[in-house]
Amino acid sequence: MNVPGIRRSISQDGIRLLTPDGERTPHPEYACDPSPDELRSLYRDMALARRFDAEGVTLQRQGELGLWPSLLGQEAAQVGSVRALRDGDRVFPSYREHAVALGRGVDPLALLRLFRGVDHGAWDPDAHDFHLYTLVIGSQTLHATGYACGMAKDGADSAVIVYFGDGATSQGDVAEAFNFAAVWDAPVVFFCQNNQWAISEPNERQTRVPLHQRAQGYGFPGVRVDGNDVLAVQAVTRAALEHVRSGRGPFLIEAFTYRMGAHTTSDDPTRYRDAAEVESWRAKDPLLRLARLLRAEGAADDAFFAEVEAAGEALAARVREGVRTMPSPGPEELFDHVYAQQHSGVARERAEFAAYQSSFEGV
Amino acid sequence: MNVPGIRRSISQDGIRLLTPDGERTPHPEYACDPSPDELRSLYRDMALARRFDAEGVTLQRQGELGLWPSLLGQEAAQVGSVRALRDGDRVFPSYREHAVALGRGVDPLALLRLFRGVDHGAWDPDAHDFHLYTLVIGSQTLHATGYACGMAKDGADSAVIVYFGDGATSQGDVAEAFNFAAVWDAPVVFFCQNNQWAISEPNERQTRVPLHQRAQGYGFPGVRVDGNDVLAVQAVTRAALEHVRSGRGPFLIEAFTYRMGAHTTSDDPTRYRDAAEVESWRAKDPLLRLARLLRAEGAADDAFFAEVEAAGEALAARVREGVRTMPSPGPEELFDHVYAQQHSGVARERAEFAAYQSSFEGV
Amino acid sequence: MTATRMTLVAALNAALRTVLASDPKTLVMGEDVGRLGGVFRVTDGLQKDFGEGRVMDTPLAESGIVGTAIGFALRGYRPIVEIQFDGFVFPGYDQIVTQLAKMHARSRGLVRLPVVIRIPYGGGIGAVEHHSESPEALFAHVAGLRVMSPATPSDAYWMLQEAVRCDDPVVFFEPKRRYYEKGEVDEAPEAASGQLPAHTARVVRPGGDLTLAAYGPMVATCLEAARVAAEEGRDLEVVDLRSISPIDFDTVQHSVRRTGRLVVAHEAPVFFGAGAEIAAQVTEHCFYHLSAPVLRVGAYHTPYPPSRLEDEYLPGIDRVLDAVDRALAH
Amino acid sequence: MTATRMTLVAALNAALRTVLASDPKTLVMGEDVGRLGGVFRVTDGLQKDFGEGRVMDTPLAESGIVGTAIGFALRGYRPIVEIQFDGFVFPGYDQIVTQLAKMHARSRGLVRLPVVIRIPYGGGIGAVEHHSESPEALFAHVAGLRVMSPATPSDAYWMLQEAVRCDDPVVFFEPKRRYYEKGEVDEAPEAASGQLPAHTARVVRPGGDLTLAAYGPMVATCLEAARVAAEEGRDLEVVDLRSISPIDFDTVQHSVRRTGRLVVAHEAPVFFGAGAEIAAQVTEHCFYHLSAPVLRVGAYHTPYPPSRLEDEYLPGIDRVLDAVDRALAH
Ligand SMILES: Cc1ncc(C[n+]2csc(CCOP(=O)(O)OP(=O)(O)O)c2C)c(N)n1
Ligand SMILES: Cc1ncc(C[n+]2csc(CCOP(=O)(O)OP(=O)(O)O)c2C)c(N)n1
Ligand SMILES: [Mg+2]
Ligand SMILES: [Mg+2]
Repeated sequence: MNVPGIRRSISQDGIRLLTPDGERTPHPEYACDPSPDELRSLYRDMALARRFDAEGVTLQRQGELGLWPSLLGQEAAQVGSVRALRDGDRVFPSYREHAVALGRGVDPLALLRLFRGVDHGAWDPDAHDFHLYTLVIGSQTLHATGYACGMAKDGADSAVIVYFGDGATSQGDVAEAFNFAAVWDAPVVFFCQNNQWAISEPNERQTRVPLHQRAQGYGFPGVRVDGNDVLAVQAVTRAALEHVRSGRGPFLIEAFTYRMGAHTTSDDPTRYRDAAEVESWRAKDPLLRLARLLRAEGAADDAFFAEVEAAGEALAARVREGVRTMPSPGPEELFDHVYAQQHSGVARERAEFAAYQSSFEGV
Repeated sequence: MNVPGIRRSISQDGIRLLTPDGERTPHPEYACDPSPDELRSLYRDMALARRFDAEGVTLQRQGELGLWPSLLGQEAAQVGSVRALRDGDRVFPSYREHAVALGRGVDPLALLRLFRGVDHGAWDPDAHDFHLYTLVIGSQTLHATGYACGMAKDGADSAVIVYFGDGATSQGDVAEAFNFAAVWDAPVVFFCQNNQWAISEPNERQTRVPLHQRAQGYGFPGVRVDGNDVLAVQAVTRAALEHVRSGRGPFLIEAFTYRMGAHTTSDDPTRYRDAAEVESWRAKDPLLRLARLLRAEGAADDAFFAEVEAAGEALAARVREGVRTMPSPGPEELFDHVYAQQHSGVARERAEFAAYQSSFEGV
Repeated sequence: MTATRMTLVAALNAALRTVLASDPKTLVMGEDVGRLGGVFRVTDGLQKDFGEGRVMDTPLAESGIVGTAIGFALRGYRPIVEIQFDGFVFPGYDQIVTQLAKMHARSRGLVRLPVVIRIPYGGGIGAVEHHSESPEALFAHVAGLRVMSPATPSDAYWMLQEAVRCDDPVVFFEPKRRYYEKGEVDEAPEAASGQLPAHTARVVRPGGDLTLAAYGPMVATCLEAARVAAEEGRDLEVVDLRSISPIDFDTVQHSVRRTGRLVVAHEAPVFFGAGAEIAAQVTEHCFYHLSAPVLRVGAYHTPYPPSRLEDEYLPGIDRVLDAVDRALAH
Repeated sequence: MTATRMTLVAALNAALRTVLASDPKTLVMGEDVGRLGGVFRVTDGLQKDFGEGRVMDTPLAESGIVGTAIGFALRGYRPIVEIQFDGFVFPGYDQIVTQLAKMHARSRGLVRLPVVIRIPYGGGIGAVEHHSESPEALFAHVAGLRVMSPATPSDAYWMLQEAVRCDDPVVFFEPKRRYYEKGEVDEAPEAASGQLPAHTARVVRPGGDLTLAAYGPMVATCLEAARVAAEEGRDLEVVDLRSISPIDFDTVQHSVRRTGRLVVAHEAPVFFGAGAEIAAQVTEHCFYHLSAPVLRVGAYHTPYPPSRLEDEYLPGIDRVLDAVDRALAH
């Protein structure tokens, strides 16, 4: 047995349209040729997400949030994929998909409410076609599969994309989702952000083979894409969405990327991984890569980057302000939404609670 | 979506050393050349298992058993695989592995005690290297994986084989077992008896692709063998056991066979499958096939077959008698083995129960 | 009144038929629910009549069944899930407890998950391991779920329909050893208005000496015990709780305030079972009305035994009457 | 007496170190238990000292963790499994309930599964969803499991060792909001004989007016409540139950027969919680000693709320004292 033996045999890279140096590299199957405007917009989304994310970390450090799971390094995987969606497509996120949330128009403050402990992340999934964050690893993949089957049943020409991590692939739920989706030809794209770490456990603890290979065993296609190449991610996701929309069943994308920061603000990655590894990934930074392309192709100048930076600062200021003035929930809200219809047990406890609370009045 | 659309695209057959007509057909990779003695012994085991199984059905019909899951049709898959094991190898069965049980020396009456409701199948797993029957579909695959890792940790040159059905492959537990075993290089052979039905659900409801393909996604080999060809099953299982013993991690065997009878004696398969399908499989009968070979090669004559039949009748008579005289458990046994060490709650209830029982005395 | 006599299984089948016909968003999902009609035939004929798109055989994976049912519900469907036997709900327990139960509260009411999980439960049918359990307490403790169990064909018919129409997830426990017992069911749509809501307990036998509370398969046992007790001159009131979350304490306490004595009976083990909750709550609110402690009758703190022992394990009439005697001796 | 002051986390770590060193068959398994030392550092340094073969990072799959631990136990190992947070035990619940709990009875005693499942539980640390729950009732109801929870570093140290040595599966609930509180621990091997067995409750504060029973994180809360009550002239006895299955009713009832009043406090929701079982059982056996009904203090029948509401949700000193007042008012 080889319980702990680390095996670094998993092949790297994946489909790529942009080198780490920001040079275009054509691919025989996948193409993505956005206009300069679109390129700038992709960059802008990534930069704003990064700035927002950094503010999340800061706010946590300042005690305004209980926790923040940083997406640093995963901007291309998230922005590239969400930008491949059409209206009416539905997103099922895990808990680190802040850039996807922004891409779906979710109010950044809604995300902060969750991590401040004001609510559990109670945005309206229907308003944004963006489901709630799910913290129980992997369980949203089944919801996505059922939802996608429902879509197909409705005759909708839409698709579902569900996000999960490399660690999540070990959960039975994810395997069951793969299988249900395959057997039922569900129009769902399984989007695995392989950021190579599940808290302190590297990929080698989770899998013997590259994760995109998992799909083969269930009878549907799986590909690895360079998750730090926003163009490749967009191209592959678009193709995958077309595939699933056409009734040919699910598709698995493994976006090979890297978690540049800690797992969350509660984590200390220096305990389990080398600075050198992190450093080597800095050179593959998704924003830097696109910025190089923009500059090389003359699609953006200093003014553009300055404007994006300013927009980022404005966003950060807005959320900072929003968090600080965020009202806390009232205690009676404890009982408000346990059930949709009256439940006598909750009603009794609500009354007891009210009586108890009022016993302090005038004390 | 294609929720209910049946797709009969799954390829048939698998590795074969013996045609349905009982003719040898060599295979480039797998060979099995038993002596005439061994061939007869394989036949004998299959025939006894079949006779024993038929007696189980009869005893249920007569009200002596609560239930009986018949193995009819799966004799070659079971006898071929169990005969590939060495001493010290460990078996984790599901609930239909009566021929495997007999092959490991488990008292046939122990199996009947379970289905009579005398106990839950409480033979000694260590005495026979044959674990308890497991009724919660798929859960034994994880026990087998952990056990195999423990074996490897002990430095034992042994292997584990775990049996499960085609339906079981849909369970998250089985996927988790595949993955744990792959990541930990566990010396375990996953032996899927694909009898093509999970109660009323055909393979197409469970999987989009042939089941042996599942292993690829987890990074270990999987093959399909003709499950009605005892020689092929033995050869492939032997090779798989060697593979896992050598530290190369797990191996999946899909034994393609057919459940000739009802799911259990409670089931009525005429509600969901065609007589013609069953009929077509009768021609592939595993015993008939080996009998033809034995006759063709002059390895067995009428006397041999008569002797086997008589042995079968003797076995049937023995278990019939054994069942009818089987003592029922005493009610105080309810409390006997809930815990290995004293539990005051159980002790209190045992005392209350005794007092309650004694209140009837002399009434 | 156009009542017909039918089995509890037939009543459930009729209820499913009614909701499938009246609401195109309802779906029936589970293992073997299609052609086979379920191992107990509760879904018999439904796939034939409503099609494979409405009555769906699923892969053999309870977490997958519950998880995809949640997905269907998010899309506006009302899935009715069948778990084949009580003991096989546990692979789906995580999806039920962490997702199904909590989504409404998590979303502050924006997301509703009208999913019904049907579970044939309880023992007494001579089955093998995992086929005779009563795990209702493991669901009642979980906020966000409703838990109910009908005792008669009529309640099976109406309560299942109510469960399907309910906007909350409902775990619907079906008393499998009563599946083939018959009772009157008035299927007329007009009869709907005369039905007691599922969350309300029903006094099924009035009496003055002691209250017997039960649900599901034990209601018939308690009624029979009350009949026997009556022969000995004891007048027992029997309350069918019907709902285990919420529990209709008003009805129980109203009864106990009159009788002064309460025995709670269920098939599930007593330790941490529903009887504990009922005893605690009723004692708190009827302390000065109780002439005896609330006594509990149920299974022991042991796994469900092999079937040859189930008669000793399951609380039958004698054990109910023994508790009644002890309560009355106070 | 060579006691040292240490945190509850350090005590657990020391206990694991002791069993790993003394029994080569013990294994530590779980997510992030290796290099990271667990998210709470309970397994800090163990992999470094005992190797990757004894302290194993597992794939992220709780059913797989529990299921393979069962396999290791069948092979003669004694796995100590860490579940990262209370809310993540449910994917492993099926293996715990249908396999781990039942194998000993199923095999009529031939198979023993000495597996410990460690679960950091409870709230009060400002965490996000699923990280603050108290699901102990969902395990206590299941025959075949032992359920315990230490309240102090010393009990953490000794009870964990006892759990590892126990031949039954033990679900070991660790009060995570007390992880970094300190207490005296006497690690001397000779001190072992002076320890109370884990299944025995302990009177941690004697008193005559009312009994307060609690376990895990609520013991400190109850002691503090008793201190406050003492200032008002009320003499409360505090019992640390330590074990939730079995429950040491002898000790509780002995106390209640003296005080005549009992309040049970836990973080878990009251509905179907441990308080119900204790109230029912104690009332049955101390009916004529009780001057007031047994009162329960716990969480409400709602999912664990967002952290900004947890102070209102969790039973604190004030709510305990409120129940004490109500019990004494009878
Ligand atoms: C069922 C379950 N088990 C354990 C956890 C604790 N946990 C939270 S995140 C995490 C690692 C997830 O890794 P991965 O899937 O790779 O996602 P990433 O955090 O890298 O985005 C773990 C173990 C959980 N949330 N859910
Ligand atoms: C977890 C679980 N769910 C459901 C069942 C009910 N059940 C018993 S056997 C069976 C079908 C199993 O099919 P398969 O795995 O193909 O094995 P076979 O019976 O064909 O040998 C089902 C659904 C069960 N035993 N366990
Ligand atoms: Mg990751
Ligand atoms: Mg099968």
